[in-house]
Amino acid sequence: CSSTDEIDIEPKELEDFAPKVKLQELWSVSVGAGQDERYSRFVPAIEGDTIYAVDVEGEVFAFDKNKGKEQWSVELDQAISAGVGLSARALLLGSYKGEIIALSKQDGSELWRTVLSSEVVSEPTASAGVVVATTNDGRLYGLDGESGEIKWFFESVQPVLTLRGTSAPVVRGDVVIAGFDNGKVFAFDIHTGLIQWEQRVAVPKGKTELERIVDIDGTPFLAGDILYAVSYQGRLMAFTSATGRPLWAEEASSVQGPAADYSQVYIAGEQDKVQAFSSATGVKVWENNDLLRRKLSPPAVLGSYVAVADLEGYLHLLDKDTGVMAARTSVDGDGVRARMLVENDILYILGTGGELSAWRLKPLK
Amino acid sequence: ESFRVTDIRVDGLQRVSAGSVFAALPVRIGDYMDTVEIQDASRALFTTGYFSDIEIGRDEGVLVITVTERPAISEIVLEGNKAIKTEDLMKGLQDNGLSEGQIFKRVTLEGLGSELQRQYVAQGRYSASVKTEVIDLPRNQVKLQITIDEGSVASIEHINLVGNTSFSDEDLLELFELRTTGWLSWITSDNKYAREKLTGDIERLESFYMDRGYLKFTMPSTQVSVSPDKESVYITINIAEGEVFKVGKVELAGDPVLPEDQIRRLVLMREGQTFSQVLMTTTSDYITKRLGNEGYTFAEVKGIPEVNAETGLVDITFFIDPGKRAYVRRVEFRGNTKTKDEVLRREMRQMESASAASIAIENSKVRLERLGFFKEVVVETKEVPGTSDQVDVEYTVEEQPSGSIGASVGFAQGTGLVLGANIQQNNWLGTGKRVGFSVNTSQYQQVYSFNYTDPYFTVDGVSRGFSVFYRATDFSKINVASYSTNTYGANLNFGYPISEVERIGFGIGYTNMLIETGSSAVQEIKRSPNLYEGLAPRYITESNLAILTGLVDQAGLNPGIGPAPDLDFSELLDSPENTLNNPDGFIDANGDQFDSFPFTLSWAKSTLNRGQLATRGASQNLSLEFSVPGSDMEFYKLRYSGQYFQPVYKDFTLRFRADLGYADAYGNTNGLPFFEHFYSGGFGSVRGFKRNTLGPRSTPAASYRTVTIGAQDSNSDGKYDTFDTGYLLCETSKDVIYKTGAEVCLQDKAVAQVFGSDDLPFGGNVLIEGSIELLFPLPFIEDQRMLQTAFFIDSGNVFNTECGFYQQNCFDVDLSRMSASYGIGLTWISGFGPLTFSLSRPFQYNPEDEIETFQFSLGTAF
Amino acid sequence: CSSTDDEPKVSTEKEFYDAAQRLLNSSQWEPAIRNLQLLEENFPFGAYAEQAQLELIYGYYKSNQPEAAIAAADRFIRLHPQHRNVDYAYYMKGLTSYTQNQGIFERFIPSDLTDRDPGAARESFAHFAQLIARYPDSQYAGDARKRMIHLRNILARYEIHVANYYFKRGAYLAAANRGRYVVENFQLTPAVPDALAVMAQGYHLLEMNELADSAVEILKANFPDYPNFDSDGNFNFQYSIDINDRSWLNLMSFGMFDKQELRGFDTRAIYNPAVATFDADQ
Amino acid sequence: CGYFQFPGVYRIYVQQGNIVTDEMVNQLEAGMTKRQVRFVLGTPLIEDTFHAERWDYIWTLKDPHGDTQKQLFTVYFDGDNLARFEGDYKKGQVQEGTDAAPEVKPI
Repeated sequence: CSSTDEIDIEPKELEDFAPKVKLQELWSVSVGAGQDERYSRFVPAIEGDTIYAVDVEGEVFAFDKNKGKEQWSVELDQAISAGVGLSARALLLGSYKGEIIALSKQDGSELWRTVLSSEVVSEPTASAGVVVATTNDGRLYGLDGESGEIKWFFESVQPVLTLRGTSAPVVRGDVVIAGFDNGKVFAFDIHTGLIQWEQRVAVPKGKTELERIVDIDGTPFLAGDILYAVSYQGRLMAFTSATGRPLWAEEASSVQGPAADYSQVYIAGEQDKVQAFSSATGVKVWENNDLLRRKLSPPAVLGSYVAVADLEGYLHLLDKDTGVMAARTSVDGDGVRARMLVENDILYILGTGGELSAWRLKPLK
Repeated sequence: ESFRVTDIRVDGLQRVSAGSVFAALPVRIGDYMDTVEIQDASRALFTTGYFSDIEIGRDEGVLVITVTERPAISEIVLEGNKAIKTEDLMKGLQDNGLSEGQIFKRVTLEGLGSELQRQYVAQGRYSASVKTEVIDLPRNQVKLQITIDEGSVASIEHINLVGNTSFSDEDLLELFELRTTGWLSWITSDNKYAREKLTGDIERLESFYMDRGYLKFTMPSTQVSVSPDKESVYITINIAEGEVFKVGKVELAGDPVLPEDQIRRLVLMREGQTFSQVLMTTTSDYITKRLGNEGYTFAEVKGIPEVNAETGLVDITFFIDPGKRAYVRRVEFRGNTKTKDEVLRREMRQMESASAASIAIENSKVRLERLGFFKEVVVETKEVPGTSDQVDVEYTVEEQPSGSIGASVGFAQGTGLVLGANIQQNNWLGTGKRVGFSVNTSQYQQVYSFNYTDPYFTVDGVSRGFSVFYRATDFSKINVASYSTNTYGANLNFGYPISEVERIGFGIGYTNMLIETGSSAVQEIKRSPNLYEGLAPRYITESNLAILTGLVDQAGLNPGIGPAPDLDFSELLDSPENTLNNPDGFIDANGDQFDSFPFTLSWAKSTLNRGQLATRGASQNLSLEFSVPGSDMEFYKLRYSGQYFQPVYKDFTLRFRADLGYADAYGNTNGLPFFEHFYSGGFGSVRGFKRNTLGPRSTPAASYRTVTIGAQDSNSDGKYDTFDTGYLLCETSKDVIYKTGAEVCLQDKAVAQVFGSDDLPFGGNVLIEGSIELLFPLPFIEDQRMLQTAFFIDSGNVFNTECGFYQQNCFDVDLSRMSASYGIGLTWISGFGPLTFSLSRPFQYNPEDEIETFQFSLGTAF
Repeated sequence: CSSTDDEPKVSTEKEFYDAAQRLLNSSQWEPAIRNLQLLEENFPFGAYAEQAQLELIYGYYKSNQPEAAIAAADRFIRLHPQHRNVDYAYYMKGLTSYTQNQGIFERFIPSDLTDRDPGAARESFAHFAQLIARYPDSQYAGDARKRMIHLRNILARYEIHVANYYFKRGAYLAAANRGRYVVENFQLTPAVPDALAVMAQGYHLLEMNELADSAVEILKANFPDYPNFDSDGNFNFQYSIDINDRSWLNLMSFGMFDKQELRGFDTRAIYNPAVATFDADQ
Repeated sequence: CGYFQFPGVYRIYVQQGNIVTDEMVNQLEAGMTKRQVRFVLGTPLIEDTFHAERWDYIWTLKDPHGDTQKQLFTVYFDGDNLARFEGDYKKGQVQEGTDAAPEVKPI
């Protein structure tokens, strides 16, 4: 590798543009101290009319989804590294000391707590009565939803150097799917942990351990029964979620998970280029270079736009078909790096500074 | 078709010599060549890597080889490298055959570029990039341009310990060399990730747990992850502590050679005690050392723990394998290019052709270091080839200047300009003998002295030395009472060891001393005031003097009226013999010429680890000097000085020093001679004060005040021109402080005028000094062995058991009167001898002490 | 071979070379070295290149940069293994390390160098040996051989000094073995007679008379004039270990000066007159 | 040596030579090869140049007052095999080193 071109490190400046749509803030509220330099990524969780959120100092909140009014909050005096996951009965949190904590949805009181082998850095989830979570040492755990007892765990072979963070598991019925730091995606039977199928998304290449990083740190995206997963310095791939048969694969690199709608898959790709690929053939449809090196959050599909937030806390909307900038507003001064939730056309964002806000599209006059 | 080679000609050679081409060619003159062999030949030449193009042709029988050489490298330019020094890079290049004047090979350059990249990544510089360019130059030469952008080293954002229940994160992270970014990180750069440091930290963590009984402690996995922008590193260490194990039975197995109880005494682990790995390994070391002392240098001792999970106990068996009894065949020395072999060999406690004793080998190393001739001593035992039980012991030394040598034109505080040559060499011509001679002329002193000591007069270390000296001193010049002494003398001394670390010594000498006192000699030396010779003692009171001066003035007012009448006020006089009854000075009592025969007895014990700039151990010496009865001066001086080093933390050491002295006269000498007084202040005693200025002051000289008590007008011009003088009598006494210019007036005693120079330090017969120093290594200095820096607190003073009535600053022994200062000092062993600086601030001192914040001196180590 | 007889390059290269010669002859080593380096860089394959490299070695040696001189010599040997005067490079490697430790100290103050560590001179032995092995008839072989002999004599005498000390210390077996080491490893050196005497004396003091007698016989056979033999030829064991006859200084100063030493074994005056301290510089 | 001795001068023990114990001697049998003898007795410190046919295992210890204990054990070879052996040797445990137990440092 005789020379790599001069890599310019500073995030690209934002240019102005003619907005095509307006973003209206329904409500915003502050969730404790937010996150810290330990690079955790907190995602809010929605069930019914309540939205739950947590901060790094262990303060758990439940707000009304429509008005943002606080219903209850509880103080766990310990550091929290991941949350909020939902199971049938409980809220699920992960801690830096490697614990999975289940809290009651009504008042946040603790139901059970289990110690795993390493810190939990992505939100646990659950299905069919089994709670699943990935830990920093490359393992996926299956716990009994009632008692929290460890039913099974799978251990992946870890490369010497990985990217910070792990992909959160994705569940569908009796199947749990997760991406690992070795660039592979595995699907397991959620009850027994037996591998249903496994696929390699990226092949490590290059001489130094840096060039050989192929983490899948973004949570894979399930659209219907198609699963999209993207790795760092590797590929974006689409599989059938049941059998894991690869449909197509495209060169791509992203540290965040993909998002998809019925026709296209969107990622915050290499150098934070926002890219769209056809979900049927994988051919790249468009690529937006306005937000280079702005450490983008995972994209989210909102109406006919793709939403993505950056390190300075700006929320950008790009036109789904053309990739052209459509709207921009400021959401959380400390930036946004976690996944954003979309539920019946309302976008819920939990920023790194702890700002939880809900947004809706409003057409220009 | 093949043909016979009659000659071989090589064309196009530039840098490469024909010899190396012929050496590479698989064909010789006289062989048969065909196309296949031609291919072999060209392939052989290609593999040399020297040539970019080879053609082999034929000119009848002559094999013609035309080559074009690969370009030679004329210059290599390296830019942008900071973390890896240019020399290391150049050396790396040289090792792979890429250096100026060499043949340039592109493949090695490529390989090297990625090798450099790999090195940077290994150092945690993840965003580094290496660019190599080859620029062609005329005359088939190339220039290599390597530009490096090192990027910044990833700094550690977070170290997370998972699974530590018995110890807090803080306690455990304290063991780590790697730290998250703290406010000191910009100097220590402890927040920079490096894999070796992490492995070191993990080992320390493991032994921390093993030392506290967590025998089943394991670390299932450790993750190092990096942020996408490659600037921060996150380290997660997952621990499974397991429970604490207690010691069960302790067994000895194998051949303990020594009786079991002797070995048992060295076992540090007791039943029921929490298991500790460090105690186990230390026990094995002690037993191995003990066997080493018995001659079994090849002994091996291993402690094997057997864990019993149910009982939570661990039984330990020490397997002792003494190996064969070892013998030392030869003891060899390397590096002593100036010091004689015997000087090192006589310090040896390990003999040749004798059984090896590890403690003897180690002691010999310490004895060599204690000589002070070597900066460093390294000992190595090598097995003698062909034998399984013989070793050679090799001591490698690095010599250092051991004394101060050379003419010293210098300036030192207190002594002014010092001219002259002085050589004090403790390793004279490498013979280990201490020789010193000095010719020193300075403002206050002319010194000619010669001293010679042979530390090994006998093979057991009986030392014999002698010295002769002549010294003329003018004390007034170095802030000591105004007199000067001219002494000469000689001294013979012997000393010998009474144990491995203790020596006693004794010496007999002769000194002749002559004291000259100036007119303004202080009262303690020569009594003053004295009545003038030849002046009859007549006194006048102050009031009568007032009347008399009035008459004299009046007479002088109108000169023209004829001769002024003679004034004679004898009836006003008062003639009692009235002088200040000042005590006798030393000279008055004892005269000024002394012959004495000082006899000295000394005891010294030193366990210091190094001859100069020691950092461990302690040293004390006690000496008694007394003049043999019958000498003119009969006095004794007892002197103790000791120092002790206590290592405190890493390479910080505390040094405690004490100096005590008591001296007094005996027999018919009634007071300790003033020239034998102790002095204090300045270097080597209490820094921050001028040299020798602490303690009692002398009383300046004084003389009686003479006034006119009669007047005559001899030439009858109406003005008095001859006067009679007498002494003034004091009527009401004033306070008595002997200060220059002051008047000392005691009721109905003659008034004395103080004229000697102000009160000068005079020393005393009791010396008490002590200091505490914190030795610390100077940052950024590699070679610490020649340099010692320290924060210090010095305190000390000189007292006098009998103070003169008028002496200032003179107290009997009273610790609240100690003067003290704190500051920082530095000693550097230079080629010319120890160079010392100190910056100090007194925080407790007596009114008369003279302060001096910056001091330096050449030749005396404090 | 027949391909390097091309005519001298344009004058500048010759000028460089001549300038360097002048500087070398007027012993201005630093400028000469710089000159030679420039010559080699600018005309790396001129006629003078190889000669310049040789003189560079000499320049470094004379300007007291031993490491640089040895490095330059190694480079020359690597580049031109079959050069006609590559033996000079081998010789210079030996000579440089031989004289490395002789600072001004040793030259002015005549001191006995045989009882100190010869320092770097030990390596010169290997370098000289390499020269003699590869080029036995090189013009430098003679001088190299002489220096090796001198070095061997110094090392042998060193052993005897140590033996003398061990007699003083009373470690007779150590002394005897030092003697044996010389007899077995340093044959033909002037120290051999002393070594035999040391063995005899050591065994005698260990009361192993059989071994002592055999050593005396061999000594008498080879060195009958050894001082310890009295008029009728038997070895006086008392001779070397009693106090040497007291020098006048010692007598005058009632034993104060010139300490009374065991005479010890040192017959250099008899068996080693030829070797003056070898003048290191030609 | 010549002049008066200073009282109480500290002199060191001077030990020389190999230690031979009864244990070792009991393992010796005539006819053993030189290698076997060397294995049993250890390397002799006297292998005289002029007496290749004998090895001497001498042991001396000179105490500070100057009196010396001495033991000599000699083995004779006929070619490469042990012919005979004679001399005195130590009985039982041999202890001569100092018992300098280093001080114990608490953790």
